[in-house]
Amino acid sequence: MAEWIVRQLPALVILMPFTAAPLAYLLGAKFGRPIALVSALLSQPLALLLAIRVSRVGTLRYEVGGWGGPLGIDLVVDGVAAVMVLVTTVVGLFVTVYALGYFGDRERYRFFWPLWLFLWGSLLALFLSGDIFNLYVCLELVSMSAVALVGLTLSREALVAAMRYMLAAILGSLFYLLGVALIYGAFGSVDMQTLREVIRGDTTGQAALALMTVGLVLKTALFPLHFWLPPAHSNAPSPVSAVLSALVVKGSFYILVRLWVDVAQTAAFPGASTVLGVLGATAIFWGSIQALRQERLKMLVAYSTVAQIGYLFLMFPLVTGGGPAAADAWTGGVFHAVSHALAKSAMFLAAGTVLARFGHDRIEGLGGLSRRAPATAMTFGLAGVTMMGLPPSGGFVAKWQMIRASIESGQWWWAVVVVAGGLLAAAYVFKVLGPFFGREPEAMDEADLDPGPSPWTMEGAALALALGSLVLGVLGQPLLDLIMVSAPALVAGVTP
Amino acid sequence: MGKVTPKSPLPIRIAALAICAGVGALLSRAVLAIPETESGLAPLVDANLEASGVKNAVTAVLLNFRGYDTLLEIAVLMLATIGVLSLSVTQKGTWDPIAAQADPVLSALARFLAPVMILVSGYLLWAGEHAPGGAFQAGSVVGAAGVLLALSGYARPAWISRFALRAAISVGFIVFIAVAIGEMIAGGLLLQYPADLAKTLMLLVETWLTVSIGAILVSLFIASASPAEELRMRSGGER
Amino acid sequence: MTASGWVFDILLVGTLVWLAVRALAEVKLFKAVVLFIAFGLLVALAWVRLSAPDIALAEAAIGAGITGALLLDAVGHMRGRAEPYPTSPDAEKSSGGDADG
Amino acid sequence: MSQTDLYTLAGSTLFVIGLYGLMTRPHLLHKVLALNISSAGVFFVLVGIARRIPGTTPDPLPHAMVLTGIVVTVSSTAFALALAKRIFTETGTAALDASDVDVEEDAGG
Amino acid sequence: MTWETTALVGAVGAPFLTAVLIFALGEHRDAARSRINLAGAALTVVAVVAAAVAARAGAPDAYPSAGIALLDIGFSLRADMLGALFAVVAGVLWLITTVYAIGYMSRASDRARFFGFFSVCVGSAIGIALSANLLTFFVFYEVLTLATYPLVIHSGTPAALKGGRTYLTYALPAGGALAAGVVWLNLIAGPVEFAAGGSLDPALASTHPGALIAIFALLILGVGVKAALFPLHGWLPAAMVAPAPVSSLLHAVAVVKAGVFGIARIVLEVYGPLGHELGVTQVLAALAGFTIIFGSVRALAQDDFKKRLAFSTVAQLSYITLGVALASPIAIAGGIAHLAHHAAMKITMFFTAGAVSEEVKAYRVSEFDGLGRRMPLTMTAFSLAAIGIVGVPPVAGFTSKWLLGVGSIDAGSGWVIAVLGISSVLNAAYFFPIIHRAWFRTPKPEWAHGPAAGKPEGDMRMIVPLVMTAAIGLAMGLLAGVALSPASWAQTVAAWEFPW
Repeated sequence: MAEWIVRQLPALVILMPFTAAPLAYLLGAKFGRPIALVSALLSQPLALLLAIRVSRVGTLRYEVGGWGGPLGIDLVVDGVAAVMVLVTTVVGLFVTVYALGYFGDRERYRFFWPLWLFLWGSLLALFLSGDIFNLYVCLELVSMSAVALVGLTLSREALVAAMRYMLAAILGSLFYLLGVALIYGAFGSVDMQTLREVIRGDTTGQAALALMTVGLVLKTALFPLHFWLPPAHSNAPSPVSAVLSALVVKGSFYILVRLWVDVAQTAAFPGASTVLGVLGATAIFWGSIQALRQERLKMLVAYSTVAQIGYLFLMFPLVTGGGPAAADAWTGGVFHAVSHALAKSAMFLAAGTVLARFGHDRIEGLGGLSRRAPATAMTFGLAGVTMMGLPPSGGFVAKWQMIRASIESGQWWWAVVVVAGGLLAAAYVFKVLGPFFGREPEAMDEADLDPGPSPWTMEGAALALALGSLVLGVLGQPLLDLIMVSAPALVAGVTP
Repeated sequence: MGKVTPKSPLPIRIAALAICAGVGALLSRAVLAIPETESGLAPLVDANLEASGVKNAVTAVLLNFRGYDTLLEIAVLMLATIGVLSLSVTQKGTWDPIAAQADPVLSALARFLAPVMILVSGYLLWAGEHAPGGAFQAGSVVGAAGVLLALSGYARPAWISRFALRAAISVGFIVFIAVAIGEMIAGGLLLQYPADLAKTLMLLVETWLTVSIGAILVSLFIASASPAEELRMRSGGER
Repeated sequence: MTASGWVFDILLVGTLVWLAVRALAEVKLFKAVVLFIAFGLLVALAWVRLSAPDIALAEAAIGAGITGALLLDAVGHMRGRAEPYPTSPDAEKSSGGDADG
Repeated sequence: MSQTDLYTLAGSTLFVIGLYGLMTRPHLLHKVLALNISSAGVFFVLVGIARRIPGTTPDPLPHAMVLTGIVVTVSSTAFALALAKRIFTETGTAALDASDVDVEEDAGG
Repeated sequence: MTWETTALVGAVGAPFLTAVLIFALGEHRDAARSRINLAGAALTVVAVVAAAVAARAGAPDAYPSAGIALLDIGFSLRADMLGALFAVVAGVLWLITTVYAIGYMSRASDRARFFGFFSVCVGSAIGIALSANLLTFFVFYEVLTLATYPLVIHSGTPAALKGGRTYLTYALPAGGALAAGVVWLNLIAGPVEFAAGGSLDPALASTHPGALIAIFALLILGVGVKAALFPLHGWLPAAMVAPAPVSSLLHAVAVVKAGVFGIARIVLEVYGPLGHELGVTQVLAALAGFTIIFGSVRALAQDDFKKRLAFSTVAQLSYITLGVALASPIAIAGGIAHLAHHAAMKITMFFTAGAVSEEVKAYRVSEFDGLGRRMPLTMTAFSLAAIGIVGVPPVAGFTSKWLLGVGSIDAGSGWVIAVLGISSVLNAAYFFPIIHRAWFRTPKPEWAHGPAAGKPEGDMRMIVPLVMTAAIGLAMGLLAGVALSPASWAQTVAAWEFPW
């Protein structure tokens, strides 16, 4: 049995939510809730086991259908994949627990459960896929479930936001699929491992990478293609916002990184990585400044996501040169994705608690929140530490590595961007924290409406995620090591 | 009441034109540069066709070599259905409201065509093993038949409960997953068909897929189709 | 490939492009959808030309059939309350003939 | 110029036409049409590629991909249309941007 | 784990654990919170004293340590003698302050938040004291930055929020500079552990002189804010909006001393002789000298009592900076000793400010006429502390100034004598008028007969602590020659810090 589990581990990880999802739909909301919880709980040991297994033996390759690439589809679990699965599973659990309290048994949200389980499974499938066409299907699954979840509230804003998101997502997928078509045409395979050997930066190869990059950048919402993100992430129900910002944008980014760093090894475009870096830096500034200008908490948090996505893209110029700088940029980038996932989901869940309790999320109306909802205020503050990149937080470890990579590779200006971005983040985090610690608003209407504390599961789940992002800053070393397990050749310093 | 202007402002159109020109140039250059010598995976598919259990290469790819894609694809279909249901005004996913729009000519045609289409889909399902066809084509035809029936005013038969409809929508995916897990339990990997059972299992999966695809396509239409009653009610209460 | 084959292919491709442009340029949504359905049917024909009968079958049923039905229903829904682009009869007259190409 | 070239070029053209339509046509229904046309363009590229070696049977892999793509496209289309209709029901317009509405109102009013 | 490492980890862990328990208890369980807080503080005192004992036993090269892997440096603690001194000061004063704060905050709101973050601050300060390397130091340093913010803005008034913003505007960019400096140094020199006499390879001075100077600037910029080094001092007076216990323990001891302690670590235990060779410590000394005069002059002009104390702190902190920047073991000993001495004296003064404002609502120096009659114990303690700061023997301040003066001659920097002299005159000029007013001016009628009959002069939970700290300050001066006094301790440390 144990041996069987170990052998089937990659498939089991994916099958868990994918089995639960249709059941949650078939059996309806009454059973959907327990099914989701059981699936979330059972996923934990599986993901943990997967991570342990990878750290012990290196890359796991699972040949779906027994054919093996390039004919069949392989699931590939290397260090970074295991890390992404782990973070998805952990965030997933807490979001599930939170959602149980948040949606209650309201009939209107009964579709949340199957949609969320499908999204969960799709993300795992995406992180484990070693086949660029299979990734297209995964992308579509992720987008479709994400869009459906955004629209769940059926408010006008949410519907329009979902539509905008949908159109951007489909267009992104089409760009990506075009790239896949060109790659298959020119290099005869869609299996990443095979492609790594044969892909070249010729006309078709370059065009394919360019198209796929545009598509994925659109889906990741990198500046200036971020237009769809703030409305979608801020108008979605809060557990959904949490998942979108924490995990969904990371999905397309993950594919981008796989393509560039792992498959094409950035050889195809010497200059393009700088372009991505510059766009990332612009995103940091633009997103932060927009966040500062927001009056609604969820909008602020959503723009913060736009900014934080920017950091991910600083990885590209830093990784291009190889060497120790590449390794630092790699761990820094992935670690940023992980800690941002925990912290941002915590923030959105905290915002959701506020919204659910007070019926609004206007920042100026939330004065004295630390008195009325101390756990939620604390959650926001702790998550803010990661946003700012201050120790002890996962964000700090990530930024440490990025600054290191910048200096190592002689591109010190990225270090300036990282530090300045942290300060801007501080500005928008404290724009919220200040009032939280301050006095109650003059007009106490909100307080009068205050129906009392939220279920402890909601506040607890959010706080747990925030604490998680903090713990990463001190106990993050095992994760840093895992990220480097079977890292791409460019990063690991192995000459291909 | 708002109106939608048919055109975007000129600057947007110019920018769009520039973007499209760039993408078009990049794309045309790239497709013309695709070498005519790269044979891709076709030889590999041919070499393994025997072992796949079916004779139609496309079916072999869809159900066996890349069966995992197909599994996820069914999930996409299910997701779309759930999404559409979550958006529908009634959120019930029933067939009833369409009946209001019955049309005698259409309904006569439907009464004749629907059984024929079901037969055709059965043929397509069976033929997919060695000739063009398969679950998707068969399912689409079932779906088309269902849509036709719905359009011509046939209400949901009373014996189809809401649960049964949900079951029809999800059965394809569930059977697919069950088969996949069964194969794992039997000692293989995910979706690794045992050689002697490959054909049978694939037909089993395809059959249920056909049912689901049909049900999903009909549901997509029905759930999304605006109930006439609802429409009348809403057009009365203008904003 | 034969010369007639070429002529057919080029005509087919040309018609496809023309239909695509027309469908997007057409201001009256019903017409646009009808043009699109025609486009879908010709796409199915093109799959036959490209020796892809599997796809042709699916395209005819799904691409043109189901998608067409869905689109028509959507047009109907929006008609149920208002004309697609212009929302009043006068407005339709003023912009109805404007084919944006 | 081969048949592959003809169809892949046609596919590219269709993709770009769809892209242009998506960017410039405000009506949601038009945007959905545009995406469908773009999808068809991508499928042409794929099926064209399947025939890139003259005189052989077409490569089944792109065919399978296109079949998957068609199913995905109809799913997204159905969902997008459902969204568009719901937006129309809720807001009385079928555009993303409220400004698109105002422009016409001024012109038509 | 040996008892040494247990003490080490316990010293840092106890305050954080206390904080967690306080947060978990919530707002309304005052008695339980007080008990836990006092128990936590007492436990911390035991732990830091034990750690100090262990440090002394292990000195100079077998200090107890504990750590985990993090990045390429490691997150590690070490109880050396320099760190133990600061840790003991912070721990002992925390226990006293806790008693004071329970009294002071008895009618305030948000007590759970207050005491929770207070404990976090103390834990970070002790963590800073016991950090084994720059990474660990930086981690605790930034935790301290953040945990101080809710305390500064505790009252929630617009003025408090503004003070908090000012504080962050200084502290956060400084953190960025510190981070950049630490990463950069780490890249050039490899993992940098603190070591007496400096840990950098002397060869680096010739291979990377420019980088080392830039890194030094970044690091000092980082810690200089908390050390209130001119021109980075602006936040300190603004932060006086905080409640008195915060000003007392944090703005006289934990936070600001964390800054100067950081300077000491960087100058003495990272750069060592390289600092002098590169010429950066001389610049630092000059800056410190200027800050001393500047702070004192500014203090003169303040009527607001707490602001006057704050500017005095600005000046006094630079004594410590000046001491460690001078290339002489005696001056270094003076600087380190002043870290403890100033703590005891200044906390007494801030306690006084809080007690006075709570009891008689006097906030300005000009309102202090005859206060000595009304609050005799309080003003006696204050006077004692003020005399010490001015540098009159036998109170502690004299000892450190004496060491500094001798050390400056030893280091060949005679100008420091002048600075010390001018500063002492200025100290006298801004403190003696307060003493004069309190004791020799005519009191308000209601103060003339002392506290109401049968009542103490104020909440005893506030009076007893300030008397205790004043006594400690006096004892530090009187017993400076005794082996375990801060002054002797500092001289022992300085001997290792300056082997060159």
